[in-house]
Amino acid sequence: MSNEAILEVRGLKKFYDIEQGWFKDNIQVKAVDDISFHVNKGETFGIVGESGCGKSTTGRTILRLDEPTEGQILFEGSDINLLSYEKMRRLRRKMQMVFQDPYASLNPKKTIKQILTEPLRVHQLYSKKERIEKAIEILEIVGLSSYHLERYPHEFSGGQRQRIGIAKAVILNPELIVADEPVSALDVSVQSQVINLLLQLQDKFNLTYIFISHDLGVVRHITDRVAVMYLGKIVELAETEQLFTEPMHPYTKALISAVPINHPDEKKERIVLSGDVPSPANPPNGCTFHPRCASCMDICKREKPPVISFDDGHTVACHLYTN
Amino acid sequence: MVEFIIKRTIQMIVVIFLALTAVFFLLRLSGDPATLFLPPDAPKDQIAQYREMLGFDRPLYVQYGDFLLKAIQGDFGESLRSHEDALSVVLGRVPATFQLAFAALGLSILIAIPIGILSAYKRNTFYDRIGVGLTVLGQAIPSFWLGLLLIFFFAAVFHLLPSGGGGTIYHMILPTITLAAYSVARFARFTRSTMLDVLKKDYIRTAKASGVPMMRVLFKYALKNSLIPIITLVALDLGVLLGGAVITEVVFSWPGVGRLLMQSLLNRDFPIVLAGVFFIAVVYSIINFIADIAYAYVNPQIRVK
Amino acid sequence: MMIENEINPTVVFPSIKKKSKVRHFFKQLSKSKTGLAGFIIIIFLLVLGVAGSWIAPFDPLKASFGDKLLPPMTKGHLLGTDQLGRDILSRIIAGTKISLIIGITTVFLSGLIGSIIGIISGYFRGWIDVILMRIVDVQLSFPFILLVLVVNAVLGAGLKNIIISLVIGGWVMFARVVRSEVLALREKEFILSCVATGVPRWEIIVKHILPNLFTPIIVLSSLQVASFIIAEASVSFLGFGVQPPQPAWGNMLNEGKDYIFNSWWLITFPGLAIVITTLGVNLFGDWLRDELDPEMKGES
Amino acid sequence: AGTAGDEESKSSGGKSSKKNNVVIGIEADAATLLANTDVNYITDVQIRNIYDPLIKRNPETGGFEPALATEWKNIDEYTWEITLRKDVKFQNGDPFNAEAVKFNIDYILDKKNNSTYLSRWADIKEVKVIADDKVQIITSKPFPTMIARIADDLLIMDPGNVKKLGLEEAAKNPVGTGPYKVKEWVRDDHLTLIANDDYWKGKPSIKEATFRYIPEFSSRLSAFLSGEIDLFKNIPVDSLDNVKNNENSKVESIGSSRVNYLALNTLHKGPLQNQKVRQAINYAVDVDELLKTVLNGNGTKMTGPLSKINADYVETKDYGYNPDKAKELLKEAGYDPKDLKLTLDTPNGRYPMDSQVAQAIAAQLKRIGIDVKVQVNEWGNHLTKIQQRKAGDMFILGWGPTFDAQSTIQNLFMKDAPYSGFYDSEVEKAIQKAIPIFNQDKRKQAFGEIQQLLVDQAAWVPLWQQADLYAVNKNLDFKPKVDESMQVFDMGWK
Amino acid sequence: MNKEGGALNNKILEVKDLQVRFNTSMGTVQPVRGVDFQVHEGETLGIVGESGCGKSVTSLAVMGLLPSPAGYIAEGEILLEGKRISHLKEREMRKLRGNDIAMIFQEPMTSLNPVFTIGEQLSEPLRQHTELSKKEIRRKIIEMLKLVGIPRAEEIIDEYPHQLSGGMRQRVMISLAMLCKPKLLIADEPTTALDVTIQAQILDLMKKIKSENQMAMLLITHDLGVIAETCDRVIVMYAGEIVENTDVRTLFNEPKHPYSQGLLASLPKLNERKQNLYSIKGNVPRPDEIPKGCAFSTRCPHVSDKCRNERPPLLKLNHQSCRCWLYEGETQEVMSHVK
Ligand SMILES: Nc1ncnc2c1ncn2[C@@H]1O[C@H](COP(=O)(O)OP(=O)(O)OP(=O)(O)O)[C@@H](O)[C@H]1O
Ligand SMILES: Nc1ncnc2c1ncn2[C@@H]1O[C@H](COP(=O)(O)OP(=O)(O)OP(=O)(O)O)[C@@H](O)[C@H]1O
Ligand SMILES: [Mg+2]
Ligand SMILES: [Mg+2]
Repeated sequence: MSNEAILEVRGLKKFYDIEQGWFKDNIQVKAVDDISFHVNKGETFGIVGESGCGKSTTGRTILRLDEPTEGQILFEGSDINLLSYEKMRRLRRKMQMVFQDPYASLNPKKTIKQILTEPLRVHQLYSKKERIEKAIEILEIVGLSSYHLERYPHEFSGGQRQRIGIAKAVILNPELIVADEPVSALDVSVQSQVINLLLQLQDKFNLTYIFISHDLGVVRHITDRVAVMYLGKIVELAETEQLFTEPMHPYTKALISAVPINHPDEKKERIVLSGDVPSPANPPNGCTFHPRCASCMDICKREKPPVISFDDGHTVACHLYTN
Repeated sequence: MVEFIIKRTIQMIVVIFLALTAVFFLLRLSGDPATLFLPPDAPKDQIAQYREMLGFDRPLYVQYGDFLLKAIQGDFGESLRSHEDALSVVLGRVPATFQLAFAALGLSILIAIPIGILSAYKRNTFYDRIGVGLTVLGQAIPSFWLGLLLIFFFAAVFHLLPSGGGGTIYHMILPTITLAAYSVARFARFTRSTMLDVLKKDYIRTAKASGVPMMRVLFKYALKNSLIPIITLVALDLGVLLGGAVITEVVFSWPGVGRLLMQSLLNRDFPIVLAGVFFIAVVYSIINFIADIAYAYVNPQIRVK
Repeated sequence: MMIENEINPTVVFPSIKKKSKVRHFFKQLSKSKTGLAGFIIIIFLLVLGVAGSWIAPFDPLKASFGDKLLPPMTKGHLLGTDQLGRDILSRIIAGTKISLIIGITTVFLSGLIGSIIGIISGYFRGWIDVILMRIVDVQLSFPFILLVLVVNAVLGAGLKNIIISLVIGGWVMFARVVRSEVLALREKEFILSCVATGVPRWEIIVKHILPNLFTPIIVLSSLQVASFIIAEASVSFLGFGVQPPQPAWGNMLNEGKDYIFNSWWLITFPGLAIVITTLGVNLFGDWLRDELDPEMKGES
Repeated sequence: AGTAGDEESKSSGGKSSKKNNVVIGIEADAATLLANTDVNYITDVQIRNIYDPLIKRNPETGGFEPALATEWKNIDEYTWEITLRKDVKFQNGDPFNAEAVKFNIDYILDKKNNSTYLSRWADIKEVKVIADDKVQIITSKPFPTMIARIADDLLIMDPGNVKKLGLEEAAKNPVGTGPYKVKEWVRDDHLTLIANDDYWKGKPSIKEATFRYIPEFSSRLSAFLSGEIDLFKNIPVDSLDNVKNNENSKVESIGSSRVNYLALNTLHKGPLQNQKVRQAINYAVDVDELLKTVLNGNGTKMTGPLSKINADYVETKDYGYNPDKAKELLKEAGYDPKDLKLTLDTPNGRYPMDSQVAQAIAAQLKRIGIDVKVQVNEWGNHLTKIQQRKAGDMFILGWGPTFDAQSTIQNLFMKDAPYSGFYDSEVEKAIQKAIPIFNQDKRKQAFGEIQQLLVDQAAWVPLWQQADLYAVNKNLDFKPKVDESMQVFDMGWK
Repeated sequence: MNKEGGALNNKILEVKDLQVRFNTSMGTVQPVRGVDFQVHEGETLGIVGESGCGKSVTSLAVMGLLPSPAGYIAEGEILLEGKRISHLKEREMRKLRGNDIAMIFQEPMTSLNPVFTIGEQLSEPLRQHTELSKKEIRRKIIEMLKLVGIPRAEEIIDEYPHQLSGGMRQRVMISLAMLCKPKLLIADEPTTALDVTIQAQILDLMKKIKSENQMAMLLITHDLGVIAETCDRVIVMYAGEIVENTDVRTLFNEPKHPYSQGLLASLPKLNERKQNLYSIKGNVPRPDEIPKGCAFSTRCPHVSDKCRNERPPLLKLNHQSCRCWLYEGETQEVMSHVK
């Protein structure tokens, strides 16, 4: 792991206009609202947060599967938003994605061979025969075999499909992989298989991951640094162990404390947040977390908190730490 | 709401405008009505004169512009045949058409929805098979044939009912049945399939888990959900009944808009055709508009607060 | 390095081999009485359509005035003769061919046009979508049968023109269905995954979207055939459409309707032919829909 | 129960008032109730009950008889003088006079009124009111058929009413001098007329007459059989038995003045431009057989361009049926019948059994080897095709009513006229010569020669004078007329 | 009260050798293959297991809500307070539902009818099972909504489900289940669809309500954390069978069945960070490919020939019962035999 940033995100915003049908005005959802972070080469960068806080949107805009509303995304130093469709297409070799839903992310009409060789073909890598060899190689790496080449996705279980999805992302030998909740849809026992696979691949190919999840247990296990998102904003970012042992933001604290215990005898001091996550279409003023925050102050209701950085790279956006 | 009405009105205007434009050019392509309205022995110069009088000698775009300008004021010209105002001729047939359409619609709703609901509830039973069988058959029978058969039995063989024309309520019976038959089949099938859908939903299970009796689940909880798509279908069909009942109107000599349009097409009576198209497009749009509102009414998710 | 092979090959789900697809089709079909009935009717009609001229007992066009309006089962005329003494059975058989030609070509053409438009609209969105969908709106603001009638009246009657007018009236359905399918597909993760892989746009459309459209298009086509056949019959019945002496079921009914009082067979049998055909096609189409695309609900 | 009630109310309500009303079934609505506007049988047959003509036709012979006019004569080749009845009043009390006649002719001539009669009347220069009961019609050319025009076209409407209401209103509320007034006109449904008790010929015996619009034949028949209507015209020949066998009805028939023919198109290139081919087809078509098998005998065979009831009719040669001769002629003309492929355009339902006749003709020509493709057209298209001279090698058309030679021959065989499909410059010359002839005998002779010429040329295949078949309630006294009119005034209940 | 079961501390629910079958187009499947358990008064019984192992089907069978006519109880019986309810007429069963047994479903988003107000839906159990007037019903509903922590209950009662968040809806579902104070509450993955912070709220609420009402609860989940937090006893299901049945501490301290062991071991918490997690190889078999012997034999690290060929019985051990040949020797008693 080096400290060289492979990806840098600056002031990224993504707003969606949502039509509300004939009867209502359109509303604007601030799915991602001004976030900045960087990812170092070879590390696993985690993004956690509750449903709808903008994790997937972040992941998708980083790969320009969605055009950002504002902000820069620097991949290896150059802003990918400025690239033409074709240039971007070629750059995609280096940045890949693993999707959440193993059932929806593979084309049901294609065989595994077609699915796995396609990335190589469209980037004009290798000859036809070599591509198939490569596909077999990668299949074996993810724990399947050439025996599966001619099969269709529906003939596989969820865990196997997720392996194929991962294989498809890895076959191009990319530098960055955005994994959007790659294990959330999987059963407990299969989850651990896939996590192991991701860890092993990272080792083998020196991959950089952006790992999106809402499962804090998994995030704690495999990430190096974690960003906690709340309503489209990053409220806290730190090295994983530090975040879990010394969370600073009240939301992070609550989030960590909400995780169920591991053993019936474990006693846990629980911060139960009141209320639900507000809608990103209509976020509260000031600090967006203030309506649910136990240590809410007057200023929190009025002013957006600044991002405070500490020496060890720990950053937090909270008025509690302004002094 | 106001905004909604404005938006819809604009959309309606656009649709009507495009429809009229398309039909205008189509009709002009179809040839010259002058020859049909003059006696066969009319000499050429009189034909030319007639065309000039009707303005058919002008370039097409001029005719079109003129047509639009007048159409905006509700003036579709005079019927080439009767020299009456085209729009009023069309409007004169509207009551007959409405009468038939609403009778048929009412009849089909009354019959179809209970059939559909029970069919869905008792799916794959004997009852359901009969219901489905009848609806499948109903959709396969072309309305003109059904009309002919009804005439054959009720008018020709048994002399029970008049075979055509307007007037008494008895004249309405056969055309109403003919027109309703198809809608019954469609509605019943559609109700059944949406009902089957709805019955699979989690919230139906919730209702059952609360101990709600099945009939109440069906006719209260499930029906209201099914109504949302059904309303759309009913609106669509009402549009068809109002504008597209040509065949039934022709078979039963029913003096409605559909038959008028058909005759005018045959006669190349362009102003009437255009006025008729205008009327149908307007009615269609209004019905869809009403359907949208009804849709919102049963579907609280899009209702304005 | 090799990652431990945790997958037990025997656990892979049983696959349906390509070879057995046909067998699978028939196996599934044989489970549904109605689907099977529909399929048999269709095959029967196809045979009649193709081999009709050999099967037909008489020349469908040959008038024989001495034998006019013979009731069924006389002088070898199984279904009787019409006002010109032509054999009704033979005419119905000849009409099968016309109905099938019309049904199939119109579905093919409107399916083709509608699908192309639907794909363009759905995939590229933007102004082109707006324009195309407005056109669709306009068409839908007008009853289908009336539209076909108007177009046919304008173009003039005849086989070719009825096909054209049906296509003009019918592509909309396909465009709408295909567009909404494409809109849904566009958002599917596997399409996003193609974009993320860097697959060129046209290849996404051709290789990934198109194959996934086959099912809805086939299902819709099978259901549309019936409505096109009925529409053609209606238009022919009204005196447009296919013109006599070409025997189409609709114009047979049109010619026969004046004889309703004395020769019931003239209107009975062509009508039955239409009913059986639409019934068969609908039954099969319904089955196909349930089989291929349980999600696609609603009307036919 | 409801249906039985219907029957009852119909017939019981009917029984008491049967004597007073008659219901006539008719294919369509009148285009307008204005007179002199729409050249159309359907309109004419209805409004002739509201308006009177100046001169009418004898129901059987077609000869001229006085109506609102008492006398007519031509002063010179350019001037006609007509004397009018004096005692006649319009239904609203306005007096009928020479001004009214002038108004109606001027009405036709005024282009603003869109009268489709205009072309026939275009040669009129002026209408002069000489006295209250006398008008002179001055023409710009000799106009020998003036009386026929007046008898067949001109009906007199009240100028006062038209001026007061304006055209649009007057079209719905017409006022004439006729035996019936409009009670109610429901578009596309029915027209109810009520007796004009002050009618100049006397009180009509039937108090109310209704024209019910029933476009479908089968519906008309069904309405007739169930007693809803008392009278309708044009029973298809195959359904005659239905009417005959019904105990409450009878069939009345009359040879119409309408002629049906098979046109042989010489207007564009093709084998039919060859006279021998045309003659061969004349030999190959067996009109008697067609009449017998297709029309069940309902029609009168013709051999030349005019029917026997036509004033200027002369007997011409009958080609007869002779297939051998036909083949021979074809050979002479240099055609092998097997190679001949002709098209035949026909309307569908315009004339009795038209498309069936076409198909039967095709079958007959097939017997000598000619392959005929029958093209059935919707009426409007058929007419357009003929007018634009785009019809096939042959086409079927009817013409009528005709009572004089000129109105048929001039309109069919001159260069401008596409309706016969035949043009020959010699024939044209002959016609040009005959038209201005004023002397009736000379005229007849000239037109007689033309008829011979046309038959020799085999200008077309004359078919028949169609029979008009009426279904009539047994108790209704109704005699069909050659001019196809249905005068309720002349009807009565037994 | 009843002849056999009434002796011990009040069995509320007893399920005996339950087998459920579905007739599908692919033939008959049997997702539940002989399940026995009991729930006692005041106790929370957890059921864990992977997706598709038959947890929901079991609970639906108890509610009498198996999708008819495809799904049916092929064998076995279900007793509620000693009374046999597995073969009751629909009409009789209806009187129990929402009254004696109530259920909360996994998907709060779809379990409420979108076109009826919260009030309309909540009034159903009261209408069906009590004689209360409209006013009283409304009052009771508002009371209950407040109890489950819904703010603005007076307004919410007239709102539609889509106006509420997921957490709120799940609270509404809970109040719906609690309205008639059921003797047994079945909760099928009540928090799976919710976020952690909301899950914490809901679990808190359920614990509170249960302790206040002294009812029995059957909690279905695949999250061992939720089990640890809320349950008294646990059954572990695998491929339509119970493989282990024990109290919650024993399961976490001393799981016996290799599958239970594997599940616990694969939790990230118990593994070294950034190192491979323990994992059970392979996948859950589908109902139509369950091996002939032990259902877990295809994935079991201790598999022997016997496992592959003979289906193990449920063995009663010291602290638990377990379906595994490994403990054949230690067995005290065979709980159920293989049929
Ligand atoms: N294509 C879109 N159009 C409109 N709104 C969208 C779109 N995609 C996401 N959103 C909205 O943006 C917000 C953030 O969505 P996003 O999918 O990024 O959340 P998430 O954190 O990934 O949630 P989850 O954990 O449920 O996957 C949500 O409110 C969502 O409704
Ligand atoms: N209606 C049905 N028809 C056929 N099979 C069904 C039906 N419902 C459930 N099954 C099958 O029964 C088995 C058990 O399903 P069940 O829903 O009980 O699983 P579960 O343990 O609740 O899983 P999850 O954790 O995913 O909710 C599954 O294999 C499923 O495919
Ligand atoms: Mg997401
Ligand atoms: Mg479940």
